[in-house]
Amino acid sequence: MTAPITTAAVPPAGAVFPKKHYLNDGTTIRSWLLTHDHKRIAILYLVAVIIALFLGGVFAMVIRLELLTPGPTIIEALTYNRMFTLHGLVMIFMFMIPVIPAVFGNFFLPIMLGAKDVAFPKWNLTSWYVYIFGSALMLWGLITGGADTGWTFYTPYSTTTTTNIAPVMLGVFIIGFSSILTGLNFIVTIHTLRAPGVTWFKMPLFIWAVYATSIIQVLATPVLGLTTLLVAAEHTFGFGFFDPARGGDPILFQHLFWFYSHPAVYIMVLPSMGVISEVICAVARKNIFGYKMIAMSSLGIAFVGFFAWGHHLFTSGQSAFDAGAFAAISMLVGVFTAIKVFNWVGTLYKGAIAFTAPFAYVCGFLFFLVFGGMTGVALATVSLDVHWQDTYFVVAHFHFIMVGAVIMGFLAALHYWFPKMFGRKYPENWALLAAGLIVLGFNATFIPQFLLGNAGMPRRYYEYPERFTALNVASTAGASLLAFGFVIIAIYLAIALRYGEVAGRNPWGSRGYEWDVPSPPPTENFDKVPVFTRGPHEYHDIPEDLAKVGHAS
Amino acid sequence: MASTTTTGGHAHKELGPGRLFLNWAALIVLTLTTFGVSQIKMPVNYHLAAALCISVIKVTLVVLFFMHLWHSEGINRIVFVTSFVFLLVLMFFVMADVGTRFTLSNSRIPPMPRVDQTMMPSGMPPGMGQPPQRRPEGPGQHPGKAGHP
Amino acid sequence: MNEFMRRMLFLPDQASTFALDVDHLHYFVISVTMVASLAVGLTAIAFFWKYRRRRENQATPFISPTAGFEVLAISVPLAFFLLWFAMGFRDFVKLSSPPPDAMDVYVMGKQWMWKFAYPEGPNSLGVLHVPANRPVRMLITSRDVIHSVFIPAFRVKMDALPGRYTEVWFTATKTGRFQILCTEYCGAQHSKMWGEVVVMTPEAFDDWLKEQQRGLVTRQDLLADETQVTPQGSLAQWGKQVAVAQGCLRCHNVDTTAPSTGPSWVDLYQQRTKLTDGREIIADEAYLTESMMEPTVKVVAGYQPVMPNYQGKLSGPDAAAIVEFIKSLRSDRTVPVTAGEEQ
Amino acid sequence: MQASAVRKMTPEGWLEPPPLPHHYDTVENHQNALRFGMWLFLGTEVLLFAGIFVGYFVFRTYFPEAFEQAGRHLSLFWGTTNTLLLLTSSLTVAMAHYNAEHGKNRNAFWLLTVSILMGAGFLCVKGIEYHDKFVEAALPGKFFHFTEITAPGGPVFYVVYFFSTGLHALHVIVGMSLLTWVAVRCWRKEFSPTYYSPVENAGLYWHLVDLVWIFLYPLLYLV
Repeated sequence: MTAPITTAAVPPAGAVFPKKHYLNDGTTIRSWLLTHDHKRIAILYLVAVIIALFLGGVFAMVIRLELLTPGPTIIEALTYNRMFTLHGLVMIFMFMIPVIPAVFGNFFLPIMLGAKDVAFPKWNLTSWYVYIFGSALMLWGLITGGADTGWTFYTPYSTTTTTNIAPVMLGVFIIGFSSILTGLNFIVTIHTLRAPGVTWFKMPLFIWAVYATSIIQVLATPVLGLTTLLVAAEHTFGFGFFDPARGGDPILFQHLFWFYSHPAVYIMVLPSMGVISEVICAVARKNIFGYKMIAMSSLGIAFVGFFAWGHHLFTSGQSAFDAGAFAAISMLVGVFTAIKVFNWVGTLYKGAIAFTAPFAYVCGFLFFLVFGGMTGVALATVSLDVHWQDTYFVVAHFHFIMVGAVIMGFLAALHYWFPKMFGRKYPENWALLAAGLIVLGFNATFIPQFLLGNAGMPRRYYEYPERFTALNVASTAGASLLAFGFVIIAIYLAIALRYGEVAGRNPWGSRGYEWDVPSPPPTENFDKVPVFTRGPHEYHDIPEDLAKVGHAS
Repeated sequence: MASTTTTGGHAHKELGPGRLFLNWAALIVLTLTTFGVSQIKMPVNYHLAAALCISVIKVTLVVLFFMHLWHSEGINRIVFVTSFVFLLVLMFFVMADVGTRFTLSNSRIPPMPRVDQTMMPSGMPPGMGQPPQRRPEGPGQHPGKAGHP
Repeated sequence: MNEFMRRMLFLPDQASTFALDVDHLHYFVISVTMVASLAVGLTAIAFFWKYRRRRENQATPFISPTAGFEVLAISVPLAFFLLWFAMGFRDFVKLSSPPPDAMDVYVMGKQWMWKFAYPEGPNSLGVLHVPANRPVRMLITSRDVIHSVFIPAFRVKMDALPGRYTEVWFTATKTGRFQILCTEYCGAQHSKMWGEVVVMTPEAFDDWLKEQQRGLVTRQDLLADETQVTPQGSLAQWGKQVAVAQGCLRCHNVDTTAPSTGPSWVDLYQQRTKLTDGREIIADEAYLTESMMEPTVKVVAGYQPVMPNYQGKLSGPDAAAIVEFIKSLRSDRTVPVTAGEEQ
Repeated sequence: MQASAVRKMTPEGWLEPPPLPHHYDTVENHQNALRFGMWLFLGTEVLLFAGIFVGYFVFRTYFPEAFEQAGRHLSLFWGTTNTLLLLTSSLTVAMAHYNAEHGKNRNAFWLLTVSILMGAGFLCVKGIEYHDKFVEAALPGKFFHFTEITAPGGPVFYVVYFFSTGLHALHVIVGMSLLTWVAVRCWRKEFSPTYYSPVENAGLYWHLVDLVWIFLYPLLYLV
């Protein structure tokens, strides 16, 4: 049953699966649901976000199928409107926001810091329950109330729609709490629980990225919380904070909404960048080029990202002064991203690169980030945005960043850390095939959408003029390829979980701190407080027989 | 009690009841001051500025002494100041927008276009979109009902 | 070159002065984007080939960037981005400051159509006539939710906000018909909220305007007459006006029994009607009024519950007038107030 | 929560602190982490109220007359009373923190009780004010039927008023629950120089409630 496995890294001859590890420390459902172990909570999150990804993916496919023809294809207009609302909300709040911080952050942040757990383990578990409760409420509201507002909830449409949106808004509010708890937990952990030797500038870059992300989560989410409450109250009681019919200001809603939702983009993409920094060092077996630049640019993006929200409002009646200020600041985000890209490419220079699935995703990530990021800069160029605002160009741009970059980061992390999390290897050949399919399918899906945007097709269109048909068909075809790639991954990972080759402690020959513990790690992570003497991304003085060191236990 | 702790010293133990009481007295005095100032006759913007200044002083006192930020770890100070900075950022850009928008995008009584009634935005707050003399009068002006003679 | 790039990028016609500025910047930005993506991609591939792993436990040299590289990595992108920002902002300021001699057109969006009106002249539904080579300022508003006027050929877009006006201007350079789309999601028929700009030569436009204004005078006279009719007739008459103003006729047919987004109003009164939940009711005054105030409670079978709630938007007399209007719509006799004419 | 019964009374007269969680190395580190976490949470609270303050200033710019008129209709007496109540309760909470930290659990208990009562007093006053507003129909949005505000924008003022004070009142209720929880633990003599973080953090939360009110009071009642 075992699929053929080829890893470019050291074959772990004689690696044995540890007898006692976090996965078998208690096998009852109760031991999972009441666990305070950050690794188990990470697995709980993993299960939840994979379900969310599946749901969101199905909704996306329904949307793409509907858009196969200019007229009605498989669903009605109202269903279509609900479908893109569902797709947006599920993907953003249930998948993108928690995916990397709450799964891989939870799992690896304490290990990478040499800590036994996050600062507040109970709150960590609470955040998962809050997330589940919020998600359930949101989904319930979306399905029974049939919210059709789009994930942006622009007023006064959202406050006057006949569909019931109050539970959806409350669900978003509650999920926000979970996000705040996670972020808060991480920040405190990073500040107080670093092991001896892990100084600020010896922290792995993934930690820096998660740190920057957590700051955004903590500072931005409450504003969204208040906004959702106001919209829910307004829809239910007719308050009129945002409804001009009662003296409110709809542009104020857009300001408050994007004050969260723009930085939220960085909540999604920054951890992905952190993953790439980790993976690229391990596969290229090379120190990261410009550690400080990458670390500081994470903080820079988090900071500057807060002052850029107004570039979503260029055509909404915002003043030209604000438009100019926001556009100029938005450019800085591009600069910080460019710094990262240069440093990643620089890392490959004189490295020893192994072509494995994680590296394939790194390549995909680099391409999508550069292209998606540059189109983002183009969009922030005010006069160009006037044409592109709310067209498929915007859709394609943010999918390049969110699907392109974030999903590449997620898949790279999943493949790179799969041996550590579950102690087994995935089949490399299948993984490379799936990676190829996904990168290809992704391009085929979204490049036509850039052109659709250029041609002037607005987003959230159920029907469209005939002249857009060809590009829409191309996009739908690409989407099916993409979906197929995901199905392959799901199958081989499910098999590898049980039948994969035993990975051993350090199958990649990585120098990251997390590879010092057995795979899968024991519940306590470390027997005694570890002391790290090397940096996390250093490969110039690796021991001659890294492989043996890697499998010492 | 005399039992100085084993925790190796948060200096904030220096803040004894006396200091706290003093701080409270200052807050009460400031509250009465802001109340008093509000009774003076002067332009409303001056009132706003005075009230905000006094509030900021009061908040500073509460934060520094009641909340022990004066003696706390630096990072807590950074956190709290940062949150206020972001509040101000939000405030600044939104107010800058409101202040510099196309005037008809937020002024209360835009001139009515010389076109027929159906071109009138129905969703106008009371008093908007109509010349002042036609503003609905009397009790319970119904917000959504503008636009019908 | 311009034509080549335009076709490669699937851009629509360039029919305004603004379009050319935008497109040139677009070409510049997109070319640099392509080159940069390609350069990064090719470098990565070259490195990947040159520095592929040769031994399993291969060590690598420790390399970190020089100060020069850091400066370059920051300043080159920054320079490009700021240049684009400057160019883009210059054009944007141009777009948001209409010349003082621009001709005004009032644009109003409502679910789900566009209305246009000239200060002195006619109104029209869905079709906007403008002269070529003359600056036109659109003063945009909305009756219900946010819409957005988008004329791809002009590279112009501006949101229509309820309760306030926004402005945008353009000078059309080509005569012809160009599509207007709504780009701010506004409900069930958002994707059908289309309109058209007809760009005419200035002379043709002036003629057209005069023609229309002549028609308007007669119509306004008629309107003035209508206020003089007997109270009995005026209630249905008034109901029609309210129905027009509230946009009811966008979804309800009043000249044919054919269904639209909502059921036709012709012969509706006292009709036996089946609801989505299977019940059968008679469309009497009570039902008609209820359907305005709580439209989603009793939905006629075969229709979607998309009608907005008019509670608080319609006064009692207005609602009663609409009911009178519906009562007057009978297919078996000539209706005095035929619909379709949206003032 | 798990003030377990197995903890012994020390000679100084307080319970032994609960065991240090396994992932912290020192008590001080644990305390710092808890305090830091609380401050971060307070930061989120500041930003939660940010939106409402921004709304206040935006709508004040649109409808200055309505905001002045409506502000004058609020009861200055009750507003000032409430301010004094909250400030004083902040003092007692700060004193309770001091006492708990020095192991004087009984003193802390009584101080906290007084604070909770003042919080309850605050809510009662708020209730009276709300009642008056309901009687006058000076209510938000579509419920607004208050005749004495003639300038446009009255309904919006009351949205801001009810939403900000409502959200604040909600925080008062949460704060009171937290104070009750630590008061009970004071009664059980759980706090000592090495273990007082719950009192400290509950106190910090209560002070934040105070902070918000310090801004709301002049903005709503005075100008």
